[in-house]
Amino acid sequence: QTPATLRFSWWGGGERHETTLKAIAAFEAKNPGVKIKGEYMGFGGYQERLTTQIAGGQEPDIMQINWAWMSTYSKRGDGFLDLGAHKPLLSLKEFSDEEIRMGTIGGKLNGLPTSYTARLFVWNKAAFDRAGMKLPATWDELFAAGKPFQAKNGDKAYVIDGELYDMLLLSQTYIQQKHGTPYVDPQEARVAMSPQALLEWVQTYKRLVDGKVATPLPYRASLGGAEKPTEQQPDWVNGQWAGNYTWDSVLRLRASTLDKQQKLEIGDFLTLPGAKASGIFGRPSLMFVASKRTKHPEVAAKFINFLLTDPEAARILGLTRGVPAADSALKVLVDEKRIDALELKAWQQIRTAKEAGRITLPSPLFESPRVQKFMREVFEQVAYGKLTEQQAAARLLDEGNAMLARLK
Amino acid sequence: MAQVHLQRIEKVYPNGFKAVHGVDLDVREGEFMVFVGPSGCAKSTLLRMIAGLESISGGELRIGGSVVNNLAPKQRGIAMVFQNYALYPHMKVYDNLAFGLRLSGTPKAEVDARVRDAARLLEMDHLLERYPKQLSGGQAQRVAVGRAIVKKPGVFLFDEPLSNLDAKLRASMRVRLTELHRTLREQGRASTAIYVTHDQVEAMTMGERICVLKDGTIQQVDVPTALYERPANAFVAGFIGSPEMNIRPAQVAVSEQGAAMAVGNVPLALPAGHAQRLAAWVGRGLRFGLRPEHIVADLSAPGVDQLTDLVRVDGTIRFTEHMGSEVFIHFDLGDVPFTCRASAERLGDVLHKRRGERHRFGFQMGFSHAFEPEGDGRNLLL
Amino acid sequence: MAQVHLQRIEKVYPNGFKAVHGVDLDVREGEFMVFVGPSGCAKSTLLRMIAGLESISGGELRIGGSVVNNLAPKQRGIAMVFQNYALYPHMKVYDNLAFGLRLSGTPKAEVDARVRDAARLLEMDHLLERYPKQLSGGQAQRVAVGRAIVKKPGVFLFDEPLSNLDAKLRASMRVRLTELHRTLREQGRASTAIYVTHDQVEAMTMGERICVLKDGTIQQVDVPTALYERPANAFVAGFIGSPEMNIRPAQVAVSEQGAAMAVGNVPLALPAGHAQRLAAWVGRGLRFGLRPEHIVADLSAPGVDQLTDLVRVDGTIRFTEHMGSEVFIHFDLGDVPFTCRASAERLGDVLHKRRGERHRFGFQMGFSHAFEPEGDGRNLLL
Amino acid sequence: MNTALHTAPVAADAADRVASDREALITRRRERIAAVTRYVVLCAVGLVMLYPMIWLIGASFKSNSEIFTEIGFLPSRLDFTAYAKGWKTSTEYTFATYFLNSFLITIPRIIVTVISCVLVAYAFARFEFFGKKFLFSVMVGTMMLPLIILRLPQYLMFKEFGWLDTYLPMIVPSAFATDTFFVFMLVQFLRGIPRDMEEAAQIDGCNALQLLWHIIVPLLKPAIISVIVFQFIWTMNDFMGPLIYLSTVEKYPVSLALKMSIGATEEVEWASVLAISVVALLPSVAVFFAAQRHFIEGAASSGIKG
Amino acid sequence: MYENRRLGFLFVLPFVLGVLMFKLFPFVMSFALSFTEYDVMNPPVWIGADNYRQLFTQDPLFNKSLGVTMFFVAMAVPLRVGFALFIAHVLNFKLRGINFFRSAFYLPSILGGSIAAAVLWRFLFAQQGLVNIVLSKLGIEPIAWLADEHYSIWTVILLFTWQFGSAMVIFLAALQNVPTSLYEAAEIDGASKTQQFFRITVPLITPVIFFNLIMQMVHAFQEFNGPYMITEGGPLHSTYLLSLYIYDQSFKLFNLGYGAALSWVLFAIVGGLSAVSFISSKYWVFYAGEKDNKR
Ligand SMILES: Nc1ncnc2c1ncn2[C@@H]1O[C@H](COP(=O)(O)OP(=O)(O)OP(=O)(O)O)[C@@H](O)[C@H]1O
Ligand SMILES: Nc1ncnc2c1ncn2[C@@H]1O[C@H](COP(=O)(O)OP(=O)(O)OP(=O)(O)O)[C@@H](O)[C@H]1O
Ligand SMILES: [Mg+2]
Ligand SMILES: [Mg+2]
Repeated sequence: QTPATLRFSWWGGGERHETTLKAIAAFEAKNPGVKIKGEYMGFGGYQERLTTQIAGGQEPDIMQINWAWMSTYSKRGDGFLDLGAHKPLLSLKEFSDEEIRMGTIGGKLNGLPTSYTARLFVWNKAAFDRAGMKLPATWDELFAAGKPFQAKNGDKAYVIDGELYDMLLLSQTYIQQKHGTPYVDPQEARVAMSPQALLEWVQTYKRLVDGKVATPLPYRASLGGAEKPTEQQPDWVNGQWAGNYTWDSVLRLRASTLDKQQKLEIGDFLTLPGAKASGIFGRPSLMFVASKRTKHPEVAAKFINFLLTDPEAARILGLTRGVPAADSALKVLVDEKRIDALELKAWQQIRTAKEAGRITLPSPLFESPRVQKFMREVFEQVAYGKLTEQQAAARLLDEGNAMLARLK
Repeated sequence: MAQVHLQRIEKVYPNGFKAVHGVDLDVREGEFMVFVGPSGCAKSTLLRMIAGLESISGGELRIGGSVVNNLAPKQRGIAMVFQNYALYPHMKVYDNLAFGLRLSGTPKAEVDARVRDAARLLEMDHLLERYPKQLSGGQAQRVAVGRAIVKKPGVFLFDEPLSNLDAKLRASMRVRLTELHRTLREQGRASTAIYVTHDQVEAMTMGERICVLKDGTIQQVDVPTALYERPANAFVAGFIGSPEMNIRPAQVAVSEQGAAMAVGNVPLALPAGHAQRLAAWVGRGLRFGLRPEHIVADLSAPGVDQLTDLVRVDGTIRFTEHMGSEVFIHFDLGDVPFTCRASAERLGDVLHKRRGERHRFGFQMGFSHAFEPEGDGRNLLL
Repeated sequence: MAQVHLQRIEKVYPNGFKAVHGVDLDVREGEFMVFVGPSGCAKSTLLRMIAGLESISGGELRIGGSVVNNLAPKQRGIAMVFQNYALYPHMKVYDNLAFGLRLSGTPKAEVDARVRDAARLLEMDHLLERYPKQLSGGQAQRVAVGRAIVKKPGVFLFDEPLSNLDAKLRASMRVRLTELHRTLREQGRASTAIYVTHDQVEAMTMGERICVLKDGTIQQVDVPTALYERPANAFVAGFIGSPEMNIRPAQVAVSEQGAAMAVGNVPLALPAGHAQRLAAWVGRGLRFGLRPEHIVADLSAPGVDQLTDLVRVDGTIRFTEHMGSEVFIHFDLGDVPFTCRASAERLGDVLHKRRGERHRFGFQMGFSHAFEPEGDGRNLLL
Repeated sequence: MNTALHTAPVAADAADRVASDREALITRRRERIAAVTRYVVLCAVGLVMLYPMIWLIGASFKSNSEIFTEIGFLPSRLDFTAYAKGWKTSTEYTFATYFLNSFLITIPRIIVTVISCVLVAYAFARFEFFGKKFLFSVMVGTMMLPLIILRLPQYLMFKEFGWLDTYLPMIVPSAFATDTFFVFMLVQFLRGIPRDMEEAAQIDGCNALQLLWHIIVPLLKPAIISVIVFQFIWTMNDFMGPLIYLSTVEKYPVSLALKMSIGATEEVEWASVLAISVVALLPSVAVFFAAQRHFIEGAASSGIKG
Repeated sequence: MYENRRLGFLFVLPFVLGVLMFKLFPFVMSFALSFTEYDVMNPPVWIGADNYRQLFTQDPLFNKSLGVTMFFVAMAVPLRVGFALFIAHVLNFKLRGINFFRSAFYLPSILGGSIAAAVLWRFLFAQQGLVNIVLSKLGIEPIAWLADEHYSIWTVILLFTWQFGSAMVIFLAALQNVPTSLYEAAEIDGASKTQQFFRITVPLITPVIFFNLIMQMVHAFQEFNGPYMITEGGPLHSTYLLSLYIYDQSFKLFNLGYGAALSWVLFAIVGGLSAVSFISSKYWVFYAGEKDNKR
């Protein structure tokens, strides 16, 4: 009997590569006759390669993808292997229903998440201390924090940094709390926000910028590119910029460049009194999917299951793909204190909200490249003063609806 | 074995230009034949057709009896020396010589023997280990000849092999090549040679026979002295000889003194023989020709009195060129310019005359030529 | 105004090679001076130093009286004609001529006048609208000269301007350039000319004075006839004249018949005057020189009897070169090769002799030269 | 030139000399200024050109926060751990493997490129054949379509050939002279070489292939060296080709391995990345420096004559 | 031998095969794709000329991108070529350390599209970057190079210019072919060094200038790495070159049919411009060697 060889592709950095290779070895040790061939690389070019491979029917048996890509590669759920057909091999109980639902398209279980991630506020406590201010606890405090912060730290200092998408999500959170709907309807392919809500969405973004709370897009761009990550900004490194609205999975990255005087802390999730929704934006981050053409669907399912739920795998992989979504894996890490205080706090914040059912599933279309590109375009024009708030709101409504209709 | 026979050879270039117009020519075995003519007269084209570097558009080419029209160069038993030598710059002299032999699979020992033999013949044993760029012009030229010799070809082809050398070197290489050819012939090696040049001095001194070309047609083929003394037409007359033959428009006039050639309104009495042959041309324009050495500058020199058919006329001095042993005197007869060539030792008083002064010259009309006025100008006295 | 004065001029190239060794020379105003010498003797170097294209390592260069050692070329009032003409290929002939004038800001009308004037002088009005690549060699050469003329320079510099032309064209351009220079001088335009060549024919015919160079030193400066008749040393004697003077090792021997020059064991009786001046050299080796035209091939020709100091000796024929009006006869005296130059009309029976046969020649010993055996070989008879 | 002229000039001379000396001085000064200007320009531009290399080397010794906050290139400490770490990589293989892979792609590719391009250039430059002009325009034309769009069709094609995850897609097309830039270059160069040598060789008995091998190739050597250098550098730098066609990590070339440790959300040790970038540049720099003399001579004759 | 048509064809045969297989087939396929809607996951659907229609009538981003591309090409190509020529000219003098300078100037081209180049470039043009520091030393207000839509394209143009190495190498070669005697003649005619450069050098190397212009134009129209790494097309699409748009459409939005259509429009533009250049070259390119081509 020839060994069943499966290809497994992922992207990542050094640590992820090392741990994953070890995990593969562990799996192979447990499953004689199975060989897993790692095809790994940096993030640059990963998607092009994957796309080309899929177009040529040559994709690996097991793939790591972003959750947002699922809707593109598997519009109707038939793009990947239906893991649902191999349920006996999977420990699905380790995952929440919601997580399962998020991996399911058209009734078919396309993938399982490595972790669940959500946006939250992270603050540089030291910077606030230097300004003699306390961490914002309400939206009003946040909106008002800009000017005093600058008064203390100079006009290059900002309370919160983020690239355009971060800011747009931050503003959406506020609107969602106030009006109860996100931009894209989670169930249907249409714009969910009312015209008024849309207008306020844009206004909220402007308010953050005009109020010197958030780093303005042009300024950020001028520092070395609009999409340059926060941790690579000198002003973040030295604590001039004091906050970030970001995924819990990048906390470690954000902390990595800080100089010794700085200290990060997870803030309370800002919530309007009487909010109609939590506005927390959360979703699975990375997914493992299997090729529908794989010759060894069982092994693929088993391997995915191993990586996600096996305690040994969890021990090996650690946090290299975020805080594990599977309960058993998480338990191993918590027990072994592999999660640092900051990450743990973030995770608890998310966990609490999730368990309280306060995180609603975003529409997959919201993160589709087209919608992303469109929203960024509109908000960029707002940031550069090329569109008025009203015009922007109108575009978001009309063009947004048209685009969503086409996408479905 | 190695005679070269051209029969109605034609060449039309791909662009439609007809370079060679039906050339007939026999080059005999062992003969040194020179092709001469002005630039663009198709000397090289003809040579390259014989070599097989240029396709033959029409006619038949035979080398050593068999038709070679469609044979590759290497099958024709020829060797060629190029104007710029075309030595292989990346090979040593030795390898340059040996290259052709090696290609044909000659045994190593024989290659070596033949290369060293050729090197000895050309006195360049000491150059064998050099690269072409380390050679002087004359040395490179010898290597190029050596490369031809080692092949022991039936026919040597030379395309202006001396024209890149300086005057002094050219003269000595000329002598050397001539001697080489005779040596080879004496050693019994077949060595028909066809030599292209546009320099009539080379042609005259080297050629056993000379083929004068113009615009792709043969003007005359003959031994040098015949060409010089009995040119077929004005073109050949003008081309052969230096300084050039004085060829000037003239008219044959008959007066009571007899027939005369009127040049620039000056009548020059013709010898009887000439007058007779030109009878048909009386009153018509033609071209009069006289070589510079047949104009006497010093009429008082010994022996001048004995010259027959000497016509004495006055000319206006323009200037003189001193060549050491001889002097070229440029003067006008009426308003027609003439050149006289005189030995430096027999100049008389002409040397002291200045531009514009008059001087009496003697025209040896017995040596004069007459050519048709139009076209190439057939020689009317032949 | 435009005399050129070189005083202890030296040139050391950056690589340390000393090309010119302290040259002293005066070129007079309006004079046509020729630099001649073998390849590599620093003719070009010297000319380029005068032009300002090459820096002067030592000595003083004056043009028109003032020291110009460190002036840029354009400030020296010179014009230069290059060997390969160096026409600007992207400009029409007109613009080639006008380029320099325009650069110096000459008014348009004057530029035009001067260009057309030069074109007329060189008979090339019809070429003005052509590009250089549409010109023949001779035409390009004229344009190059034209470009020099329009500048109305004090000094013309020519670096082998004719060496890229074919023999025929070279001869006619030679005459043309000489005439041009005289015309300019007669028109009163300053036109000192320095002309570089390695062709002694050009040097002899064109130069009013000739400067013979060898290895960066001057061998002799004089008028052509003086150079020819009284060469300062064996080098000059060998360089000037074609075919080359026969210069052969010899010994002066004295017997009862008087003094004789022994060449290849054949004694050649010396005239009294020579013998006297060579008294100090009796029994010692030296070099004997005799020009080919001073060897008589046909001893039965008229006038030969009247020649003084004629020594008759037998030689072995090697081969003959026919030049039309004259013949070069190569023969051996003992085992020493000699060349004789004879008029084609006065050959006698030598023409019919074959390689290896004996023939009696006459050596005109009154014209013979004697040179020191070593080095350049000082002329011992001067 | 009489005696008066000889005696008088002494005074005039001096005046002349002063005047001409002044001019000479100006000329010489101008020359010196020109030389200095040239060097200043060269050094200034050279600095701009070299800055990245200097910065890169400097940065490879810095910590992450230093890299992103300091523009200067002087690192605060000098230790080579970044190099050691970068060399070891976070994969199963060290950079030695990746360099070897790069050479396994580059060297065969260079060989087949040279062979095929020389053959084709020879044909274009010397032979007459049907459709020559048309084929030449096709050649120039193929350089103009954006390569991005050819990627997918080419991928599908190589899939059919079964060449995926091998070096063949990067090597085999070059064997068919598809690197038209080089063909173009060689054609230009060949046009500048006189044909006499080839004619002499024909008379010496060469056939077309012998001619190519014994005469053309040696004469084309400088141009061929430049093809080698260009192809070396470009192949070493090529990222997209290996990315699409190779999936096995063990087969990755340097260009791909360089980006290996740059994920999207993880912490990156920039010093190691930069350190290894520096190392990765070395072969190209060395090859260029070693060959540049021939290289420039080679391109020399490829220039104008077209 | 060279008149042997079959032999010549035999030598180009590999090329013909190669082109057919490796170039022409993908060409044709991409052309066919441009008439379809194709999202990789599902088979292509034939939609006729819809892609082209949409592109020309309903796609403002295409217009914007085309404009940006044209500006980029119009600026970057002359700059790169001009700069390469200038440096080659300076390097053509006999100087000490010439080899070093040659290699130094080629270095950026070796760097190619590597991360290092991107990181560095962002650094140079950042608000407090080296460029602005130098500018402020010169008393010029710092410019938000990467953020200002009017300046951002210049960062990309300058990057393109900076990597002028291969054009320089080709120029160096050409310059060495200009006969020195022409410079000497010009010097005697009284031309200054500058005049010599513009009136002798430049006209004589027009064939190579032309060659470089065409090659660099082809390159510039396909320039991708620079804007992709430095500005990602922004801000406000001010550096959104067509190649970026094609990339986004094809590999980000999975609109391969549309991407192919865009590519073919780009191909048509480059081809058209090249053709125009070839025709215009008759009037300004000077081929000195034409007469000698016999030999
Ligand atoms: N490949 C060619 N295509 C078209 N015409 C040509 C070709 N080669 C030569 N010619 C023309 O054929 C004629 C003869 O050329 P050829 O080279 O044989 O002259 P030539 O007598 O050798 O001249 P030269 O003394 O200058 O070498 C010339 O008019 C020339 O222009
Ligand atoms: N740039 C240079 N550097 C070093 N040596 C040189 C340089 N130019 C010329 N020479 C040497 O100087 C000597 C004189 O050269 P020059 O060119 O003046 O000779 P020439 O008399 O003009 O020769 P030709 O008749 O071949 O033109 C030669 O030996 C030559 O090798
Ligand atoms: Mg010829
Ligand atoms: Mg010279």
